[in-house]
Amino acid sequence: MNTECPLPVFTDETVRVGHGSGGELSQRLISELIRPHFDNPWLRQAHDSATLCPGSERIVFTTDSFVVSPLFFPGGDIGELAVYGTVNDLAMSGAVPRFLSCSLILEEGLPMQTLDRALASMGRAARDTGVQLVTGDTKVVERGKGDGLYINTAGIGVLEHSEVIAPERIAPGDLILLSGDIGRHGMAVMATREGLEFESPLRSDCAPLAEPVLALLNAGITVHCLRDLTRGGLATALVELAESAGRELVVEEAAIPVSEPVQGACELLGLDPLYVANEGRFIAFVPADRAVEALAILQGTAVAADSRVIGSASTGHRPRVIMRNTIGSERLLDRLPGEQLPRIC
Amino acid sequence: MNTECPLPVFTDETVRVGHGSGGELSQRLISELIRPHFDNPWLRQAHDSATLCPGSERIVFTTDSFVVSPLFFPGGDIGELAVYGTVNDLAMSGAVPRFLSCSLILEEGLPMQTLDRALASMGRAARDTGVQLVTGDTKVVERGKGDGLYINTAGIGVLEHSEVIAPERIAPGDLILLSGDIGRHGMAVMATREGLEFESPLRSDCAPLAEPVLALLNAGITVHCLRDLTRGGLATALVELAESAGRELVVEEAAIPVSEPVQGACELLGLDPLYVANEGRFIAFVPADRAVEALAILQGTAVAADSRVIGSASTGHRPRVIMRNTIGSERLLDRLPGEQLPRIC
Amino acid sequence: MKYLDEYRNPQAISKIADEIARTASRPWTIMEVCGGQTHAIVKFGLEQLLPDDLELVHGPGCPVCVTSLAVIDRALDLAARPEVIFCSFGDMLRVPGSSRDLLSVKATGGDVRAVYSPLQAVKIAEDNPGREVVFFAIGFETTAPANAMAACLARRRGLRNFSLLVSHFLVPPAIEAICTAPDCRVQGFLAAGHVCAIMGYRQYLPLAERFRIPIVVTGFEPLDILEGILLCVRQLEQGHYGVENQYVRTVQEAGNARARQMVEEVFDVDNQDWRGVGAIPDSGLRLRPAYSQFDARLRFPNETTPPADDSGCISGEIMQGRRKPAECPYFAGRCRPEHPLGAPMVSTEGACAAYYRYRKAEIVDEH
Amino acid sequence: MKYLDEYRNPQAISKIADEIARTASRPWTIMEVCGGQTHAIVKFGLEQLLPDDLELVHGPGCPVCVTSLAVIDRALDLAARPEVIFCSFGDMLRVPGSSRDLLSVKATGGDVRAVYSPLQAVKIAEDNPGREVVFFAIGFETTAPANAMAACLARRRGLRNFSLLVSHFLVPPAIEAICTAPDCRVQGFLAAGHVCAIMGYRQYLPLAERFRIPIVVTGFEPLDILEGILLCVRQLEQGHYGVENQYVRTVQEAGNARARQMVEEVFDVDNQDWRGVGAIPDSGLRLRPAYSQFDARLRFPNETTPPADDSGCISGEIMQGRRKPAECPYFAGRCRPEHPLGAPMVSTEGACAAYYRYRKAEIVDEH
Amino acid sequence: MCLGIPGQIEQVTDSAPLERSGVVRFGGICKQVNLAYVPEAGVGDYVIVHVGFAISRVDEAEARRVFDYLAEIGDLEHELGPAAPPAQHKEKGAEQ
Amino acid sequence: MCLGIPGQIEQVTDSAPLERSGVVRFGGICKQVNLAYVPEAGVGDYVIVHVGFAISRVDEAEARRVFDYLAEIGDLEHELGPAAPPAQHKEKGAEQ
Ligand code: SF4
Ligand code: SF4
Ligand SMILES: [Mg+2]
Ligand SMILES: [Mg+2]
Ligand SMILES: [Mg+2]
Ligand SMILES: [Mg+2]
Ligand SMILES: [Mg+2]
Ligand SMILES: [Mg+2]
Ligand SMILES: [Mg+2]
Ligand SMILES: [Mg+2]
Ligand SMILES: [Mg+2]
Ligand SMILES: [Mg+2]
Repeated sequence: MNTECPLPVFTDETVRVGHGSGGELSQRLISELIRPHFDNPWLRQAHDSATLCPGSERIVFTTDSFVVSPLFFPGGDIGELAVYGTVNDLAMSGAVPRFLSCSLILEEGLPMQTLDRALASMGRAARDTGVQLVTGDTKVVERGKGDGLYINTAGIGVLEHSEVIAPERIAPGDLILLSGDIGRHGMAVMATREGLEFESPLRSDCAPLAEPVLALLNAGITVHCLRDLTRGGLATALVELAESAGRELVVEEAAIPVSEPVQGACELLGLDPLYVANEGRFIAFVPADRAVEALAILQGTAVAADSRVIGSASTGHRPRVIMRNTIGSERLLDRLPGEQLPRIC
Repeated sequence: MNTECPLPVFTDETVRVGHGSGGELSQRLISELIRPHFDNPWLRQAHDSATLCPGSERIVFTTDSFVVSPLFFPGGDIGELAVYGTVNDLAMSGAVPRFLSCSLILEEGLPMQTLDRALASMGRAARDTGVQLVTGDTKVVERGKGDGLYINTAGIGVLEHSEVIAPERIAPGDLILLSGDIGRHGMAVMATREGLEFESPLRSDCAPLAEPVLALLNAGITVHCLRDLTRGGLATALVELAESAGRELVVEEAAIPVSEPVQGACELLGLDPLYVANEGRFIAFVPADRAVEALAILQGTAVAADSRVIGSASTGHRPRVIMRNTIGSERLLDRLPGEQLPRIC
Repeated sequence: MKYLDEYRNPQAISKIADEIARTASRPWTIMEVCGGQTHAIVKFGLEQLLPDDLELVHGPGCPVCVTSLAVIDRALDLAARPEVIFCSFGDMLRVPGSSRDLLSVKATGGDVRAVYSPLQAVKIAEDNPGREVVFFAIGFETTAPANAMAACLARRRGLRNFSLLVSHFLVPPAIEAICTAPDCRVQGFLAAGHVCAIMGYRQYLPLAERFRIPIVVTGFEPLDILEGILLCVRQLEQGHYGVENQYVRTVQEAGNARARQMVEEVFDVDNQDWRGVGAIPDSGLRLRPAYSQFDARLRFPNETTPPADDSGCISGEIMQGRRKPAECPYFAGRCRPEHPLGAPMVSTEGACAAYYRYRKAEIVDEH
Repeated sequence: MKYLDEYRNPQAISKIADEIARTASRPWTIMEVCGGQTHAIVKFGLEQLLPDDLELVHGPGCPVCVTSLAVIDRALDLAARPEVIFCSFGDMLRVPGSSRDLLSVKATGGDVRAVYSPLQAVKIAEDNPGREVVFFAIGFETTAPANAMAACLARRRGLRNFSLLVSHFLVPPAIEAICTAPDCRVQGFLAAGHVCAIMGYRQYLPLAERFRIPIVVTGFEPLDILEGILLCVRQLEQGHYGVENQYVRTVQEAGNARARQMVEEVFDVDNQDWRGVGAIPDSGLRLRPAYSQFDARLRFPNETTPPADDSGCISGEIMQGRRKPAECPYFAGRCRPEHPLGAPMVSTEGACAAYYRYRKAEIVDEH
Repeated sequence: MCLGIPGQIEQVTDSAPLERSGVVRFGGICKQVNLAYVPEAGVGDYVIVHVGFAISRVDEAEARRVFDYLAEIGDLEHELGPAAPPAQHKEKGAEQ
Repeated sequence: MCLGIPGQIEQVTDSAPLERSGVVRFGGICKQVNLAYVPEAGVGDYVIVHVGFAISRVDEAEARRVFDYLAEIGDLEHELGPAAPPAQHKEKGAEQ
C-alpha cells in the first residue's frame, strides 16, 4: 500500500469544476500549484487575508483584472501583466509597491501546465519588482464561461514621499515626458490573433515602471502627474488627464516614437498608434525647469531609456488635447467611441 | 441642435465589447453607471488607485472573486455577495472593514439593467457595512467568455484590537460557536437552477458578519479563531482549521441547526448540508470560560441571533474532525473530493 | 420531516441496537444489498451500534458502482461528440472509465449535464431540437419505471433527437450469483426496499428457499436498517430462512403494478455485465425493439472497442465481501477520492472512500 | 516606410501648399471622392494648409458609408442566425442599420468576425464545414478583385457553406449623378487613386468632357492630395477640364487587366442604392448567375421587408457638399460617435464625427 | 440504490394518465412530482419519491408498527428492570 | 475608399496562377500577400496592398517625379528670392 501521494496535481490534464469547489481538489491546487510560486510568511499563515504592517500612514490601493488573449504573447504573458499592471498603477501615484492580492478565475479545461507557466511568470515578476503576493482566491467557472484564465490583482503601495501626484497638479508650462515608443503591446497581441498572420518581430513593451518613477522622486524632482498608458493608448491617457486637470495639452506628433514594426502593422490595418495599448510606458508632467534633469534620470533607467519631451500643458484652459503634426497643422485628439477595428477605407 | 446628451448609457440594451475598450463607451459606463453607486472622495479623484490613511499600522488585506450563477437569487445577489464576502473575510481577522476595490468582468451582451441592479446592490451593501469602495476596474470579455458578470473585490481593514485571531491559537477546550443555521445560501442558489424547479421559500443567508465579530472584540472576549463558512460549508471549514491548527475538533450533529427547507432539499437531492455553501455564517473558537458571555453577545446581534455551541477543540492532537451524531455514533469529516452532485443512490 | 425524523430517533435506535445485541449469540455476516442502505450505515455510523462480531458486507446494489467499464467508455464517447447533450444523474459523473470520467469530458468541451430526473432530459431534448440528447439511463428496478416513462413520452411526443444509453440491473439474479459463488460468506440479506416497492418480493421466496438464507426487505433510515438486521439475526439464530418485510409502510407483496407494466412495455430482460463482478445471465434490461429508435447504442456508431478492465481495481471482491480496501494494491496510492480508479472510491460512502477517510486521519497523526 | 514617409515630408508639403496658394486666384470647390483621401485630409489637417476660400467637399467614396440601410439590415438578419458565421471588414461593424449594428448582434449572441481579407473568410468556411459562413463583400472597384477571388476560390474548392452578401459600388456613375444634380457645387474632382489602379482612368474622359470639369486621379498621402489639388486648381484657373493622373507611380491608364478580368468573371453591373444619395443606375455589381450558389441573398430566405430609411440622417446631403453636419437636427444629440445614426458619424474621419470632435472641445470650454 | 424520500401531496395539478402530476412537500420545500404510478394517492397522502416519480404510497398504519413494537420492548424492559448493558461498540477507524 | 499600403516583396512562395502569393514587408513587419494580380512584380519590387491583395506595382521612376518638380519650384524660388508669404490658414474648429 502506497502511503504518499504519487500524483501531484499538475499531472491532471486540465482544470475541472471540482478545482473550484473548496474541496480536496481546490486545496491541492492551491498548496501544490499556486502557493509554491509565491512563498512568503503572509501566505504561509494560510488565512483568508493578510495582516500587514506597511509602516506608514499613507498607503495607495488599486486593482485591475487581466483578460488578455492569447495568454502568452511575444514579450510577455498574462502573469507578468497582472503583476506589472498593478505595480505600475501604484507607481503612478508615486507609491512604492509592496503587497499584491491575486484572484484567479479559471475556466474548466485550462491545462494545468498553462496555469503553472502563468503563475511562474507572476512569481518571477513579483520578485523582480519586490512586491509580496500576500492573499488570494481561486474560482473555477464552467467551460464556455471564461477564456482559460483571468487574473485580478489588487495592490497596496506606500507613499514615502510627500509629493502629491495627481491630475489637478498639472500646471501651465509643465512639460510632458513620454518614457519610450508606443503601441508595442497592443500590436504584439493583435499580431498573434488568428488571421493576421504577421511574420513579425513585434514584442510587447510589458514592463514594471516603479523604478524610473522612484528614481525621479528620490532625486527630488517635482512630479505633478504620472499616468501609465494602457488600453486606449497615449491619446486616451492625454484626453483623460486634460479633462481631469481642466487644462489644454499640446503635443508634437514628430516627438512621439513609433517603432517600424508598429508603424507597418498600423498602416496596414488602418489603425492609429496613438490609440494602441501599451503596458510599459508612461507619461510624466514635470515643471519645465526640472525637465532636463528629469529626462536624464529617466534615460538612465533601462525601461525608460528612450524618454523624451512630447509636449506641454498650455496656458489654455479648454480641457482638450491638441496634436501638432509633422506638417505643421493641428488636430484635436479625443477618445475613440469604442475599440479600434481594422479598416479597409 | 441638441447639445446635452439625451441618451444615458443604461438605455444601451447590452454591454458591448467597446465598453471595455477604454474609449468613450468605457468612460461613460464608468461615470454614468458605475461611479454613481459608490460616490466618495477617493473615487472622485478619478485616479487609477486610491491613497488612503487608514490611521493604523496594522491593516488586513484580502480578496475574492464572485462568480455566482444566477446573479440574483432569493435572499441576495452577486453585488451583495461581493461586498459581504470580502467584508466577512476582513471581519474574520478581527479587522474593521474600511476600503474595497471593485473589479468587474462583464460579458458582452449583459443587459445594462442587470449590471445596474447588481451595482446598486453593491452600493447599498457597502453603505450598510460602512466600507468605502475606493478604486476599481472594468473589463469586457467577448460573448461566450464569461457568465454575464464576475466581480472581484479586494478589501482593506484595520486592526483596532491587539487580539491575534488565527488557527494556531485554537487551544484544547476552546468551544466552537456557530452563528446560525447552515446551508441556506448553497441550497437557495441550487434551487433556482434549471430543472430542479423547487417551489421553495429557500433564501440565502448572505449577510455581513463584522457586527457580531466586533461586538465580541469590543466586549473584550478572547477570540482564538474565526472562520466564515463559504464554499465547502461547515465541514470543510472545520477540516481546514483542524489541519491548520493541528488539533482534533469534536462537533455534535444535533447542535447544528438546519432549516426545514434546507433539510428537505438536501434529502431530496442526496446532499449533505454540512458541505453546502453559506454566505452569512461563521464559527468562533472561544475559551470555555468566556463562551457563555460570547454566546449572549452573538445572540444579541440580528445576524447571529441563533448562535450556539456546536463542539470543542479536544486535547487530541490528531488534526481531524469528529462528528458525533444524534444516535450516539461518530464519523470523521473530511473534505469532499470535488463539488457535491445530486445523487440517485 | 415526517417518516424521516422518527426513524432517526436516538432512543428508538438504541433500543433496537440493544435488542440486536441481546439476540445475536454468535458472529453473523449480513449483506445489505443496496447502496442506499450502505450510505445510511456509513453516514450514521450504524456499525458502531452493532456487536463486534456482527459483520455487514456492503453489496453491489449501486447502479453507479456496477455499470461496466465498456458502458462508461461508451458514455464518454457519446458525451464527447459535439452534437450531443449528454444527461446523467449526478453520481455517475465522477465514475472513472478506462481513462477519464464524464466531468473530464465536460472540462474538455463535452456538453454534459447533471439531471435530477429523466423527465428533465426529455425536456432538454424538446428545448434543443438541433442537438442530440442522450440520457444515461442507469438504475435498478426502482429507476426503471422513471426511465421507461422517458422513453415512452419521447415516443408519444415524436422526439427525433432523444435516446437512452441503457445500463439497467436486476437484483434477484445478483443475489443468486452471490449465493452461488464457492467462497460466499453471506449468511443473510437485507433486500432493497425501494426495488421491492416496484417489484414486490415474491421473486425472493425461491431464492431464500434454494440457498436456505433469510432475506429481509428493508428500508433506508437507521431504524429501518437496524430493524432489518434484527429480523435477519432472529431468523439466523432460529435457523429460519424466510422472506420478511421490514419496510411494510412502503412495500407491498405485489409491488407497484402500474410501474411494472410500464417497465414491461419498454424494456425486456437481457444478460448484463456487472463491473467488478462479471456477467450474470438475465440480470439486466434492454429497450424492446419497438423502442429501438431511442437506443443510443444503435443511433451512434460504435467508436471504440470495449476495453478490458485492466485497472487492477478489486472492487468486485470488495462488493462481495471477500476482501478489504486496504488489501487493494492501489488503495490510497494511485486510487484516491479525487482520482478514483474504481467506483467504491467515488462516493463518500463507497467502501474504499470510507476506509480512506479513516486511514488519512491516522496518517496525518503520524507526521 | 518607403513611399509613405517621403510623401509626408513637411518641407515638400509646405512647398506644394504655397504653390496652391499662389495658383488659386479665387474660390474653388473641389470634391475628393474617396473616403481614404478624406481620412488623410482630416488626420493631417490638410485643410489648414489651404487657402480659406478653397473648399474641399468630402465625397461619397466610402463603401461603409454608402451601403444601403436595406443591405445592412439584411446583414444584421444573417449575422443573427445561429448557423451563420458572419465575416465583415472591421469598419462595417459599427455602422447602424434600422435598429442596431453588427457589434450589437455579436453582443447578443451572433457569431460576427472582423476579417482583414476576404481570403480569411474563405478559410473560416473551410475550417467550419458545419457552419454557414457569410462574407459581407462590400467595396468599390478596388476591393472587387479581392472579393471576386473569394467567390472564385470557393467555387474551385467546392465549398458548400460559403456565400457573399454583395454590396459593391462603382465610382463613375456616382460622379455623373453628383454632376447632374441641379444644385451641384463641385467644380473639380480628385478621383480615387486605388480605384483607378484597377480600372484605369479612361472612363473619366467622357465625364470630364460632358460636364466640363477637371478630374485628377490622386493618391492618398498628404503630398499626393495636395499635388492633386494643385493640378485641379491649375486646370480650373486655366479653364481646362481634362483628366490628369497625379498618382502615376501606381496608376496606369489601362488599370490592372488581370484584376479586371477576374471582376468580369464573377460580377456584372447592376443598379445600386447609395445610402443617403439614392438609386443610381448601373452603379453597382452583383454576382453573375454562374455564381448564384454563393449569393447569400438567394441562399437565405428574406426575413424582413426592406425598411424605409426614416432615421432623418442627412448624410447624403453632407456627402454631396450641400449641407454641413451642424445643420442636421440630430447632430450631437441623438447622433454621437458612440451612438451613430448615420455612417458619417461612425469613423473618426466621417464628416459628422470630425465636426463633433471640434464642437465638443468648444462646449466643454463653456462650462 | 435508489434514494427515495417521503413527501406529502399538496396538490394534484395534471391528471392525464401518463402525466398525472402534482406538488409534493418535503419538509420546507415543494416540488412538482410525477404521480402516474400512484393513482391511489391523493392530496394529504405521503408518497416515496425517486428521481421525480412517486413510486409508492406510504401506509400510515404500517408506519406505526415499529413504534408499537418498541413500546412493547420498553414495557418489557420496564418489567425486567434497567436495560441490558449497551453492546460494545466497535470503531472502524481504530481497527486498522 | 480602399486603404492601400506600399510594401516590398521579399519572397514569392506560391506561383499557382490564382494563388500566386509571397511575403511582403511593410516597414518592420512582413505578411503573406496574394500576388495573383501583379504577375509582373518580383522580389524587391514594391506593390500596393489592399485587403491582402497586391493591386499594383509601384513605378519607382514615376515616384520621383513630384520631387523633381519640387526641386524645380525650389530653384525657381531661389531665383525669385524668398517665397511668397504663406497662405492664411483656416482653423475649422474655430469657425463654428
Ligand atoms: S482502492 Fe480503488 S482500485 Fe482499489 S478496490 Fe477500491 S476503488 Fe478499486
Ligand atoms: S449627424 Fe448623424 S444623423 Fe446627422 S447627418 Fe451626420 S450621421 Fe447623419
Ligand atoms: Mg488599477
Ligand atoms: Mg492599470
Ligand atoms: Mg493606470
Ligand atoms: Mg476566497
Ligand atoms: Mg471560452
Ligand atoms: Mg478572501
Ligand atoms: Mg471569502
Ligand atoms: Mg473566508
Ligand atoms: Mg484598470
Ligand atoms: Mg457565457
